Order: sequence, then structure tokens, then C-alpha cells
Amino acid sequence: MVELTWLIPALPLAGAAVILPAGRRLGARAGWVATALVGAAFAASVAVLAELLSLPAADRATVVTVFRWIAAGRFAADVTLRVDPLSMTMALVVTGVGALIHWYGVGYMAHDPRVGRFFAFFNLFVFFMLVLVLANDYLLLYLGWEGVGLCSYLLIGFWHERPAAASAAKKAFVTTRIGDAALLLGIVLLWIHAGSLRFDAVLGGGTELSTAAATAISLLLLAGAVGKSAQLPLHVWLPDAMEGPTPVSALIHAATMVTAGVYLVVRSHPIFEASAVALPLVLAIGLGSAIYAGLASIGQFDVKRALAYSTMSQIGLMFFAAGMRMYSGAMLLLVCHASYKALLFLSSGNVMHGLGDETDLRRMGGLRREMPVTATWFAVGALALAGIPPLSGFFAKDHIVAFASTSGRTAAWVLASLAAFVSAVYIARPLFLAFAGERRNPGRAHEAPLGMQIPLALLAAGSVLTGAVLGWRPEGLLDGFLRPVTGALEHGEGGPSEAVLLLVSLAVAVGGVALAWWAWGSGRVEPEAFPRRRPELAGWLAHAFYVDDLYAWLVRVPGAGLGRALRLVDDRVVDGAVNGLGRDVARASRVAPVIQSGFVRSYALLFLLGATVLLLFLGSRI
Amino acid sequence: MPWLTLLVFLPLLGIPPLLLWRGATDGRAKALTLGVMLADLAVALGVLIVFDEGRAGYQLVERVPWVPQIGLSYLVGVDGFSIWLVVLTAFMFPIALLAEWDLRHRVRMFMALSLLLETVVLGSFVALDLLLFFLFFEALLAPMFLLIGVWGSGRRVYASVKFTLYTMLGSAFILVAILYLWFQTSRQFGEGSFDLRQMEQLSLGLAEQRWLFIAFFVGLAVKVPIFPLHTWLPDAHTEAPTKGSVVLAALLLKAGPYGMLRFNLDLFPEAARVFAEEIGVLAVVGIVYGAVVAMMQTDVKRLVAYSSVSHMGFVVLGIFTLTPEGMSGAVMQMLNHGLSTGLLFLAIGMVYARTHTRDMGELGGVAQVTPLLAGTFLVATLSSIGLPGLNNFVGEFLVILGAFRAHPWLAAAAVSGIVLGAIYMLWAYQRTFHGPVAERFRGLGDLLPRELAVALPVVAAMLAIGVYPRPVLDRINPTTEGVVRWVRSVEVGQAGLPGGVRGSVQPEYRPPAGIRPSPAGEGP
Amino acid sequence: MIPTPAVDLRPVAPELALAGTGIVVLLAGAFVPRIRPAALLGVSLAGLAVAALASLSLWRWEGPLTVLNGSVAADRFGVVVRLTLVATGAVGLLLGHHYMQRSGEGRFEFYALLSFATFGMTLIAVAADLIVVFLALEVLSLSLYVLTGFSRRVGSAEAAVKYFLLGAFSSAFFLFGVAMAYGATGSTKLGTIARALAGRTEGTELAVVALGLLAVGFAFKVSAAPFHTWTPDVYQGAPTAVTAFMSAATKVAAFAALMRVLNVALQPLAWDWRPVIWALAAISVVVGSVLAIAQSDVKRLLAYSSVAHAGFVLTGLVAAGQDGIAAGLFYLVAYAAMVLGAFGAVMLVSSRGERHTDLASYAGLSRRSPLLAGLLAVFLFSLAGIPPAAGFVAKVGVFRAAVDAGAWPLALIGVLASVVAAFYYLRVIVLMFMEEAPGEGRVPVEPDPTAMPRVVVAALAAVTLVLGIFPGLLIGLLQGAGVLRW
Amino acid sequence: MDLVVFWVFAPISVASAVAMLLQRNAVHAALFLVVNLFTVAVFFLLLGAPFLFAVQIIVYAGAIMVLFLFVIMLLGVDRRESLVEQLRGQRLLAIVLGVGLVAEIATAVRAGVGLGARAPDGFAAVNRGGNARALARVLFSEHFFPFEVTSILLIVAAIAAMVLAARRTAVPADREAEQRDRQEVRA
Amino acid sequence: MRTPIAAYLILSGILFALGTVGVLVRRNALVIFMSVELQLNAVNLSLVAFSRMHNDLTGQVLAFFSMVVAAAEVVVGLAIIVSVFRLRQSADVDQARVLRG
Repeated sequence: MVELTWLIPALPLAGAAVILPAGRRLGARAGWVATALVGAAFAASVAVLAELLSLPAADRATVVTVFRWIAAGRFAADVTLRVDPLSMTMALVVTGVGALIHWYGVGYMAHDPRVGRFFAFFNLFVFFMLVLVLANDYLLLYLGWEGVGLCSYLLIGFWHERPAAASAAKKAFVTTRIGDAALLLGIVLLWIHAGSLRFDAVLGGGTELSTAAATAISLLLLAGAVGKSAQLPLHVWLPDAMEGPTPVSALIHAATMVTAGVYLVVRSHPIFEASAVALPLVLAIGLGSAIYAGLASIGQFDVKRALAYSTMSQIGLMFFAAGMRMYSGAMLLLVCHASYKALLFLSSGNVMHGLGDETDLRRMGGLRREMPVTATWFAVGALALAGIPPLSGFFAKDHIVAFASTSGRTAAWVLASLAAFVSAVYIARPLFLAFAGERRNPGRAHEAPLGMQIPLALLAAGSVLTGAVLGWRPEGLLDGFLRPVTGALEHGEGGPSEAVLLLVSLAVAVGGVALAWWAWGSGRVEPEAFPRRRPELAGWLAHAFYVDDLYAWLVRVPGAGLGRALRLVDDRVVDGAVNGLGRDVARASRVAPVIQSGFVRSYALLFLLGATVLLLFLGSRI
Repeated sequence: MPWLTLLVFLPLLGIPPLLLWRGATDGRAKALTLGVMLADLAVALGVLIVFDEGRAGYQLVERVPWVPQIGLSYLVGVDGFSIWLVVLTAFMFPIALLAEWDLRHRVRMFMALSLLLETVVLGSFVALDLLLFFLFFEALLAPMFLLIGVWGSGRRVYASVKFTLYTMLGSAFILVAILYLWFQTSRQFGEGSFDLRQMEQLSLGLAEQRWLFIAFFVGLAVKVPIFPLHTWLPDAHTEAPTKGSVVLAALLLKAGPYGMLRFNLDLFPEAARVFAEEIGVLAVVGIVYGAVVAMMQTDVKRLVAYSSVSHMGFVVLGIFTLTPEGMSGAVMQMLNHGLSTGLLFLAIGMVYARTHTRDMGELGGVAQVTPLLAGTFLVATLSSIGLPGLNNFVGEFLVILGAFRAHPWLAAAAVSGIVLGAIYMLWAYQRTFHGPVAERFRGLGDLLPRELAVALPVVAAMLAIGVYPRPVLDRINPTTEGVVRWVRSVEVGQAGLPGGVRGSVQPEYRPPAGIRPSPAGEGP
Repeated sequence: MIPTPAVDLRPVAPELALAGTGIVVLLAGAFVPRIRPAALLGVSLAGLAVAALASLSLWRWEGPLTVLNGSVAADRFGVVVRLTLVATGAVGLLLGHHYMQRSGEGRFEFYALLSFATFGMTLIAVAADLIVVFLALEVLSLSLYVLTGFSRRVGSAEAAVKYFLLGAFSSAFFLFGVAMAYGATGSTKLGTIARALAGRTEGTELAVVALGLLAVGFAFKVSAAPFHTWTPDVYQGAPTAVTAFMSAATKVAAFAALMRVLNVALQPLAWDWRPVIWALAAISVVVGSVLAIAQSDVKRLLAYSSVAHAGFVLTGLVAAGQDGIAAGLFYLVAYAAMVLGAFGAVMLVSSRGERHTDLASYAGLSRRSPLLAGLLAVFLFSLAGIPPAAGFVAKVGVFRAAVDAGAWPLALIGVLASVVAAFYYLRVIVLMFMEEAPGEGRVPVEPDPTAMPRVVVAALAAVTLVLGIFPGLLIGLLQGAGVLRW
Repeated sequence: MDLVVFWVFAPISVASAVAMLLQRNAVHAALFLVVNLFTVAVFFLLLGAPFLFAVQIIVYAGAIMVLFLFVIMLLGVDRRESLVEQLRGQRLLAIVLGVGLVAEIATAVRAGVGLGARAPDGFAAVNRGGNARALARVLFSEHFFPFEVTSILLIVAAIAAMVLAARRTAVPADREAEQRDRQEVRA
Repeated sequence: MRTPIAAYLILSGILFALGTVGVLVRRNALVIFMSVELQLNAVNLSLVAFSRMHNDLTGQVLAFFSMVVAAAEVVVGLAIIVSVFRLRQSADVDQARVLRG
């Protein structure tokens, strides 16, 4: 079965290839085709996993070469797929969650005239995501990496007649492109130093990288990861990306693509570890992003934007974990997050579906009555995220925070706890604002159809169970599975006892939810009370500390200024010189009427002048 | 079988009937021209099949003394550098013709000029005699001048004259350099010759090499174009008819870097190494500069034109990395830029045919009514911004790889072009196709079958190269490696030891018996 | 008493044929009542054909290098130049015949004068004695003065008087040069002069002055700057057909004589004359190219371009010897074809007399007369040096010769100037193909029943292209002809 | 003797040439030219060319100058020509360049011939049998071909006179065409 | 005592230069033409002087030809001047400025 690994990405690719041209004829059936193919890919992944599990842990890494891709000079890159625990974990998440979201999308997108195209792009996305995670080669990974970016672009801008969507799509692509460019450089640099881009060659310990090289490479890879995963400072595209259809936000901008950065860091951890500064930087970025995005999320009234910031915050925690070399912890959070964040997005999709595409929390409230099922799903997801035991988020987050405490980084631990607390607050807030209290905007609301609830139910189950099943303990099932790739967890010494940690963790989660309840849930306080009371702070939060605005200013003012200046230079100076030269020659020709005055005697004079000078010249040579 | 002669001159056969056949209606003239071009494409594919991919040297060489008195011969051949350009030319010409199928204005003359242009472009890619190359290179001017000037738009006259004069100005230096080289062959071998393979054997002093290198480089740089010699390009591209733009962008711009590969490296290896870094800097400046200026454009065609400045910067950068990776990448990039920018111009032509504007301020929302056209444009855009899986990526990546090996900082700076490329190209796409559709564009029709026939082959080629570039690279690589070895093998001060290093690199060629290399010490 | 010299007239048979033709035409015109011009044309062409055959027969001349007491050279150079001149003369006759018929200025003297002019030109090309050079120069000049003033227009007369006064002025200089050469060497025979000067290191002062004065005289005839000033006025004022003939033939003939004088008689002074030719070439190409830009009359424009082309031929001459001669000859042949064609096309556009020679009349010509516009475009592209027309190969040839002689800066100047020159050629093409005449100013091309001039111009276009694509056809011949021996 | 004659006639020669230039009246100028031609004829005699002496006086000073005078009268251009120079710098430059030309020639002569060099003896041998006969011997043997060429030259001159001077006055229709041409040329 | 040849030559040069100056400064076409005749005449002088110097008659022959040429030139020149005069009623060359630029 391992030899047939290529089937896993090939199936959704086939879906895209079929649906794209035939989309119009297929109509709504396109969604079923797409879902079936992703489902089949999931099945194939499971089959491969099964075979993988049958092998001894040390042999659980197989490389399948499909064909030679690029070769020139000493450089060669193949299309090779890697089957190992890490790639299979990702593949399962992608296909599994992907299949469910596809399924959901069948209902959600049913009435869109371009549903065929939607599913074609969606399938294409899954294909690229699978290429990304299954690649055994950085260049192929880059292909997937860019491919998912493309699909993200296409899907964010799916409703491209809306200028906001079109702009958001472009912004997402361009912002991540900055990271991608760095990633590409990192890959090139890696090849220069390691002579290969194959994971088995580069990461297997066969090649020694100098510390400097490793630092440079890992920083460049990190830049790529930061862009893709919307971490500080390249995060600005993610909130805007919510312009896309909600399934897109769920699949691409919550469950899978944005976690590719985490995957990259985990995958490349030998390189990061070879550098002294890379991992601490990963840690710092992760922690900073987690807190920053958490605070920003609290300021959002658009439910999807709030969720987007929360995604960023959660991924920050994953980076944080990876930065502490707790790769399995990061992966656990990734897996759990995939399911509960997808659940959250899709249930908010239900809300939008029911309210006629309403996303403003201020115009919701009390929805638990009209859409109780959805409210349940949202609550499950939110509580899972907030870290309420025994939902999955609790385990994933708790392990990470606890790990921080034992690794001797007390400050990091405190900050991580703060991040956890903030996340409890920000996720409970939309829950309460949307579902608790009274309707603030009277109007029809209806529950989503059954077809859209079943995937949610499955995701909810996942949100409840994954944590406990895969990561009951830090060295849980997932950690054990991943150990051939990530190595064993190295706990630090000291730190508070487990019980204390548990308590703190619980307190943080519950406290956060409680705070949110106090602030927004009880119905006593209006959503806008806080902005009214502390307009400045609310403004900072709502605008995510004005980072986006700063960037926009930088692009608009000095950037565009430079552009205008260069354009002017091009027109006036560079081209001006050319035209000026032409003009000067033409101007020189204006002496013609002076020389050629029509006076025959002038002609004779010129003649004599020429003759005399000529004779003088010759005379001077005698 | 004289493959290359057939290839080059087949299009000319179509001209007499076009001009003389009284019954040639516009439709028949178009059909005839298309037929001839397709036949030529078949020949080009034949050349591709006959081409031995493993060999580095010139293949399918044909040599007929032409003006033996001055050593001018009809000498043609292909190697890894030219084979794909030849195929690209034969491929793009019928496609560009199809794109102009609606032409109603002086059709027969247009068709005749197109065929002439095809011959001339093909000729300049296969010529191995410097004067023959120059002849073809200059002969481009007349048909191109008329194509832009007669069938162009807006400031077509200004653009056509500027294009012609600018190019002539550049090639002026090349001509003098070629003549100087001839002079050296006549000195050193006792018999003047324009044969590239003999000129390789010249022993030239470093100072001489430098001046000649500069002369060639300046002339070719105009054609590329390299900043700051690029300003003819936006005008010419913008005002040219679609066919003209496609031929310009896809093919004519390639003559510049092709000439650098063929002549600057081959003839002046030492000078090439001396100048490599400076040229790299120039190329990178061009990459960034072109991109930034492109961003500021409102005319979508002009924007694409500036993007060419940026992209061709990559090509030049790749060449002067003097690494096999960079050079192969550059050759790839030449081919790819031809496809992707060609497709962009084709798509813009289709947009223009419908909306009669290229101003992005007026355009917008067209994707809703013409999704296929938007898709075509998008594929071209994505290729142009170097999305892996599409053709451009392969070349760009290899160039960056090579550049990193040679000058890491240049590579880093060049990569910024990738980011900027995404910005302006996507912005152009957005402003053209996204957003609410204007009322007057609501009734636009999507691609016609003919237009699909234009777009699909190019898209297919782009995908094919992006996913499986090996057939292309395998034919390029031996040649690049040969040239890189040649350029590197020459130590400073022993440039062009007569018959020496190049001979060992490319053992297929031996100087004719009559020509005796002069002793090394005799060189100037 | 006076010994009758042994005379072998075969080497001057072409000249005799031409002179005879002129006389026959003259007699026929004077004494045959109401003779049809076409008959005169026929007679003249027949005479030219005889002259051509006679010169061809000299290709295999085995006799002495110079005949008639060293007056005339019998070499292949002469054969080639004569053939070119005779062909030019034939085209001139055909165009002129048409021109005169259309403008109503036809007179039988025209055919005679053209024959005599051709006689002078072929003679100057083979003259091996400065006396003969001078006399032939006068024959061709006097014929051309008259032909220039042949029309009854003010412009024609003014051109004639300017041409005459300046021409006489310059022939005085030329004659002074002959005198100095004689003074320096005691002979006027080119070979003798060369032998007298060979190996001499001092006492060449008079010869150098002679060189200067002769160069001035020739520079005037070939219209090299700064001795070109008559050219624009005369080319514009003369009847277009005459301009066509004059611009091509004078240049060929005068350059042929210049080549002979420089490379035979003054060959020992090559060190002195090469910089002179260098400077004349540089000034000519620059002046001709730059000044033409401001012109608004197509004949004037072509006149300035002829100055530039004189510079290009001189560029080839900088390379002394066979190489430069062959390159220069090729240039001259190509130039003759393209300039005859260009003026021929201009004449056809005028359709009658001297109308529509301003550039504005050419706007939209490709609409009104695609054939003429296309032909003119071929000539203009050729003049601009764009392949595959002959002008390109010709330019490459002279530049190659110059570079070979170490004069690469001159070649560079030439190449750059030709870029400037391209601008105004392109301007005409732009007008013809890319612009439409404003509604009222649209000048119709008058229907012209005779196809003959069109055929002639088309044939010249064909020559231009064939020479451009297969220059080897001619170059071999020219290299055989490039050896000037004495 | 020789020397004296030369120094007497040389100033006359130069003076007559200068006087010719300064005459406003074309007839007077022509007469001064005749004087100059005479002086040159004298030099011919001094230099052993009596035949040319005769030709000079008969043909040149006689026939040619008479033709000149005839035309001057015919055209009635014996009116006084304004000697005011319109072209700025023309006269100054003309004189400077003229002086320069003389200087150049003089320099060349000094270097090439030598200022003091006298004519060699033995010219009598060259003129054996009389100058005219000797000249004829050279003319009709060595230079017979150029001599024949001059006949063509004279024919051309005759044609010129026929074409240009004997031209009938332009007919009215042609006048119109001329007007048009004139305008076109101006435009 | 013979006059040095150089004296004749320099005299010839002076006359030639005077003729040249005449061409440049006079406006009457006929006088200009006379100045050209003066030039030719000056050249004849030097030809005869050279002839004497070389003891060779070629110079005289050449001078003879020169006179023939001068005669022919005069015929043509006067004919041209006459024809111009008929058109314009003036022999002032400064007025012949239709053609210029």
C-alpha cells in the first residue's frame, strides 16, 4: 500500500481536474464528487497508516519516488513522497478534517452558482496540502506550500465581485509570499550547504551544517513558516482572509494550511536545533503571537475575525511548543486544534447560514433558542479551545504549558498561562455574545439542515476525544507515534508539581470563561459597553494594535511614494535621456538652413574653408 | 535532410502567394499563413526529435559558403541554448496569428510580414556565423517596425520608431565588434571568417576582450532589455498589436540573452568572468526596478511590459552566475517567459478586443462575465509570479540557486522580485477581473473556441514544463555545462589559447585544415 | 612628319560606342524630321548595350595594362565600373524618357547629353592619365550642368547655375591639383606618378599639395562634406529623372576615379591620404545623417542622405588597396541601385514634373499606391542599412574594410550615424504606411498608362534585394576587379 | 632680361587681377581680366611656350573675353553691381582664406621646388623644330586620345548652347506650371 | 639670369587665390565666372612653369587642354547664366535662393 501513497494526493487532484472543466454540468453534484474523493484519500491514508503501524517503529519511514523533477548542474530534485509518522499524522488531519469540511460545504455552498469551481479549488487545495505534508523534498514541499497559497488566494477571493474579498485574497497571497520568498532562499541555502534537499539526506543527520549556516537556513525557513501560519509579524492577512466562504476559513485558515508552518518547523527541527537562536526565536514568536492575537481577538465583533485571531493565537502556542522542542506537543495541539477550530468555524458558518450571512456579533445574541444544535457544537468547540477538561484542548494546551514550566523557563510558563487564559476569554466571548442573552437584531433565524450537522457532529466528537485519546499524557499515543521523527521529549528539571500545574491550568481555563461570562455572557452587559467605557483600549484591541494600519501606511506612503518616484525617474530621467538624445540630434539638424542658406557664395566659402583646412592638415604632415 | 534550412525558410514560401495570388481573400490569406506556420511547427518538432539530447555541441550543422570572399557562410546549427527557442518560436507564431484572426486591416501585408518575421526570428536563433546572426538580428527591424507602426494602437508611430532606432543603436556596437573579430581571425588564421567556432579559437588580450565584451553586451542589453536601456520596451509592447507584443515578448527579447550566452560567454570567457558580478548587480537592479515601476502602471499591457524588464533581469542574472544551474535556469526562464508573458499578452488582447480599454481604472469585474478568460489570465499571472508547478518556477528557482552559489546577496535581492511580482501581477489581475462588473461590460462573451485554441496549448505547455521539465532541461544541461566549463577553464592571462581549451570542451569541432593557429605569443 | 601612334582602340570601345551614340542621336534629332522620342530612346539604349558588350569583352583583356600611351587603363576594375555606369545610364534614360514625356519638356538633346555624360563617366573610371581624368570630368560635369538646367523651371535653372559655378570653382582646384602633381613628378600618368613617388621620403611636398587639391575636387564631385553644399540644391532643383541618374552615376564615376588616383598614383602617399579620407568620411556621414533630419522635401532628404553615403564609401576607401576598393565598389553598385530606385519612385509619385516632392504628400501613400509605397520602402530600408537589402551588406562591407585597416572608430562613427540616418528613412516609411493624409490634402496618384518606369523601379528593387541576399554574386567579381595595377 | 620682364609684368598681373575684383562694372572687370590674360601670355613667352602665348592672346583674351563682353551687353548687366556685402563675415573670411591658400602654396613651393631654383637648361632641345611643332608632336602622339576627348567636350558645349540659350521663351501654359512649381519649391 | 621657377609658381598661387576670393566676394554671376577663368589661367601659368622646370612639354599640352576646357566651360556657363537671366532678369547670385535649407 505504501507504494500507492501517491494515490493520496492524486485522488483530490483528479477531483479538481474533473470538476473544474465539468463544474457547470455537475452543478451541486460536484460537492459530492469532491467529498467522495477526499474521503477516498482519507481511506487511503488510513490504509497506509495501517501498514506503517505494522512496521517496527524504527522502520516507519518510507520514501516513494514518483519521478525526477528538476535537474541542472549539480542540482537535482525529485518528486518523492515520504511516509513517516509525521507526514501520516498531517495527511490524516488534512484528509479527515478535509473530508468533513467538504461534506459540510456540500450543503453550505449548495446555492452558489459557482459551486463547481468552489469544489474544484477545494479539492485542489487538498491536493497541494497533501503534497506539502507528504513531500520528501523541500522543493516539493515548496510546491505544495505555494499551491496551498494559491488555493487560499482563489478561495478567499471566491466571491471576487466583492472588492473586499478580492483585496483580501491578494493581501493573503502577497503577505505569505514574503515568507515564501524567504523559505525559497532558505531552501536554496540549504542546498548550497547540504547538497541536497531530500529530507532523508538533509535531516537524517548525514550532513553536518555549520552553526551559522543552520542559523541562516532555519531563520529563513522560520520566516516562511511565520508567513504561512500568520504569526507575528506577517499575520495581517489572516483576519482579512475571512472574506472567503466559511468552509474555506475552516479548512484552510484554521485546520490545515495555516498549521503548515508548524509542520515545517517540526519537520525541520534538526536544522533548527543545530542553531542556537532559531528555536528560542520560534518560541518567542509563538508566545508573542499567542498573546497578541488573543488580545486582538477580544476586540473583534466579527465572529470570523475573532476566530481568525484565535487561530493565530493557537498556532502561536504550537510555535511556542515547537520552540521548546516539544514537537509532539505542538503536533497534538495541531491535531486537536484542527478539529475544534473547524468545528467552531463551521458552526459559525451555520449561524451565518441561518442569519443570512450575518457575521457581526453585535447583531446576534440569544441564538441558542433558534439554533440549539449549532449552539451546542459551538460550545463544544469553544470549551475545547478554552481548555476545559476533558475536552481535547485541555490536554493539548496543558501539556504545553506544563512543559514550559519544567523546562526552566518560568517567565515563559507565566506568559503561556496568560495566553491560555486569554484564549479562554476570547473564545468564550463569541459564544456568549452569539448564543446567550437576547436577540439584539430581531429577524428570522433557522437551524442548518441535517447534511451540515453530521460533519459537525463528527468534528465535535473529534474535539472531545482527540486530546484524551492521543495525548492523555505528554508522552501519549501521538508522542509515541511521532517519536521516530521528533525524538523523545526531553523534560527539564524542576518546576512546580504536576498537581499544581493541573490546578493552574484548570483555573486559567475556567477563570477565563468565567471572566467572559461576567463581561458578556450574563446578559447584563451590552457588547458595546466595553468599547464605550474604554474606547482607546478597545480601539487598540479591535485594530489588533494597529499593526495592519501601520503596514498599510508603510505601503501607501513611503512605498507608493517610492514607486511614483521611480516611475517618474523612468519617464523623465531614463527615458528622458533617450528622448533627449534624439531631440539633441534633431536640434543639431537645425543648422541645415544656416549652412545651406541658398547663397552660392556661402557654399563656395565653405568649400574653400574645407580646402584650406585640408591643405593645412596635409601641410602640417610634411 | 537540411532540417534547419527547411525550418527557417519554410515560412518564406508563403509570402509570394500572399502577395501575388489575386484570389487571396483575407480569410484565405489567414488560412494560408496559419497552414504554413503549422507546417513549420511540425518541422520544428522534427528538429526536436532529431536533436540528440546528450550532446553539448552544435547539432544539425549546415554550412554553405555564402560570400566566401569575406568568410561569410550560411552556417546554422542548434544546441541546447537554441533548440527550445526554436521550438518556442515555431509554437508561438501560429498561436499569435490565431489571436489576430479578427484582423481586417491590410490583412495580406500583415500575414506576409508575420511570415517574414518568423523566418528572421528563427534564423537569428540558429545562425552560428556572427554576421549571419547579425543579419537576421537586424532584419527583425523592418517587419517589426511595420507591425508596430501600422497595426499598433495609440502612440504606435513613436513606439515603432523608438524601438527600431534603439535597437539599431545597440546593434551598432555589436557590428563593430563582429568586424573587429573578423579582423582578428584574418590576422591570426590568415583568412577572415565570421564562423563562431573559429572565433572561439582566437587569442585575444584581456583589454581587447573587455571592450568587445562591452560592445556585445551593450548591444544585446538593449534587446533584453537591461535597466537602464529598457525604455523602448514599454512603449513598443504597449502600442504593438497583440501579435506584435507576443512576438516581441516571447521571442525578440530572447535574442538578447541568447546572444549573451552564445557570444559573450563563448568568445570572451575571461571578460565574462570579470564583468559577471557587475552585470549581476545590473540585472538585480532591473528586477527590482522593473517590478516597482510596473506597480505604478495603469495600463495593464504596460504593466506586463515592465514585468518583462523584471523577468528578463532574472535571465541575465542566471546567465552571469556562470554556474550550470543558473545558466540552465536562465535558458529555462527564457522559454518560460516566452510562454507566460506571451499568454499574458494574448489574454490582454482578448480583454481589449472585448472592452476596448486596457486602463485598469476602467476595467474590473470582467471575471464574472468571462470566467474562462479570467482563468487564462490567472494561469499566466501565476506562472509569471513563479508559482511552482507552473513553468516559470523551474527557471526562476534554478537562477536563484545559481545566483546564490555565485553571489548570495544578489540572490537575496533578486528574491524580492518574486514578492514584488506577486504584488503587481495580482493587483493587475484584481483590477482587471475582480470587483463589481461595470454595466457596459455585462454583455461580454467569454472565450470563443478560436481563443481557446490560442490559450489552451500555451497553458498546457506551461503546466507540462512546470510539472515535468526534464525533457526541456535534459536538452539544455549538456550545453550549459559545456559552456560553464569553458568559461571557467580559462585562467586569467591565457584567454583563448588557440585551439586549446574550447577544443577539449567541445571536441566535435576541429579547425579546418587550412587554418593554422598562430603561436600563442603572437597575439596582440 | 609626326609619327602616327600605334593605336589599339579596343580598350576604349565602350567610350567610342557611347560617344557615337550621342552623335548619332544628335544628328538624328537634328536632321530627321519629327523623329519620335521613343526612337531616340531606342537608339540610345542600343548604344548603351553595345557599350556594355564592349566592356564585357574587356574582362578577358590580355593586352597591356594601359593603352593609348598610358591614357586609359584596361583592367577589370574599369569593366565593372563601366558596366555599372552603363546600367545606370540605361535606367536614367528610361526614367528620363518617361519624365520628359510626362512633363512635356522632352527634347532630343536629352538623349545625346545623357549618352555624353555616360561617356564622360566611363572614361573617368578608366582614365590612367590625369589629363584624361580632367577632361572626362569636364565632359560629365558640363553634360550634367545642362541636364540639371534642362527644365524650364526656376528651380532647375537656379540649380544649374549653382552647380555650374561651384563645379567650375572646384574644377579649378582640381586642375591646380593636376598641375601640382605634374610639378612634383613631371608626369600626369598615374603609373608614372606612382613610380616617381615610390620610395621617395622627401620632396613630396608638391605631391602632397596635389593630393589635397585633387581630393578637394573629387570630394566635391562625390559630394563629401564639407564640399557637399551644392548637392541638396541641385538634387532638388534638377528634374527628378536627372537627379536619379546624377546621384547614382556621378558618385560611381567620381569614386572610381578617386580610387584609381589614390591607389595608383598616390599609393606611395597612402600614409598621407588615409587620414584625409578618414576625416572626410567621418564628417560626411555625420553631416549627411544629421542634417537630413530637418528636411521636408524628399529629394532634398535623399540628397543629404547621398552625402552620408559618400561618407560610407569613403569609409571603405580608408582601407587602402584591394579590400577597400572591393568594398567601396560593392557599396557603389548597391547605392546606385537603391538611389536610382528611390528617385525613380519619387518621380512616379510626382507623376508629372516636380510636384508632390514635399514629405507631406507621402502621407498615406501605401493606401493610394501600395506598389510604389512598397518599392520605396524597400529602397529606404536598404538605404537605412536594414537587412536583407543590399544596403546592409554594403555597409558591413565598408565597415569591415575600415576595421581591417584599423579604423574601427570610423566604423563606429559610421554605424552610429546610420542609426541617426535610419530615423529619417523611417520617417518617410511612417508617413507612407502609418499615417493618413488629411482629407483635403490627399494627393491622388495620377493614372499613368505606361508600366515601363514601374517595371524599372521594381527591377531595381529586385536588384537591391538580390544583392542583399546573394552579395557573393557580385563580391567575387569585385574582388577580381579590386586589383589596380599599373 | 628675363628677370626684368618678369618683375615688370608680375605686379601688373596681380594689380589687374585685384582691380578686376574691385570693379563694380562687369565690363570693366572683363577688361581687367583681359589685361591679366595678356600678362600671363607674356609669362608663357618667357617660359618658352610661344604657341601658348599665341593661343592665349587669340583664343583666350580674344575670343573668350569677347564672348563674355557680348553676353554682358546682351543681358544688360553692365549696371553697377553693389559691392556692399550682405553675408556677414564673407569678405573677411574670403580674404583670410585666400591669404592662407597663398601661404600654403608658397610653403609647398618653397619646400618642393626651392625658392632659388632656376629652370634647367636644354629647353631648346625640347622645343626642337619650334615650339608649335614640338607641341604638335607630343599632342598628336602621346596625348592624341585626350585631344579626341576634347571634341566631345566641345560638342557638349554646343548642345548646351542649343538647349539653354536658344530656348524659346516659355509658353504661357508653362508659365503657370512654373508659378506652381515655384510655390511648391518654396513650400 | 633666369627668373626662379618658384616666382612663377607663387605668382600663379597669388592669382589663383585672387580668383578664389573673387568667387567668394562678387555677386554678379558673370564676374564670378570671370574669377574662375582667372583661376584656370593661374593654373595654366604654373603648368607652363612646371613644364619649363621639367624640360617637358606635357605641361604645355595640359595648359592647352585647359584652355579648351575653359572655352567649353565658358560656352556652357554663359548659356546657363543667360537662361537664368531670362527667367529672373538678374545675374545676382545672391538672389538665387529658391533652393535652400
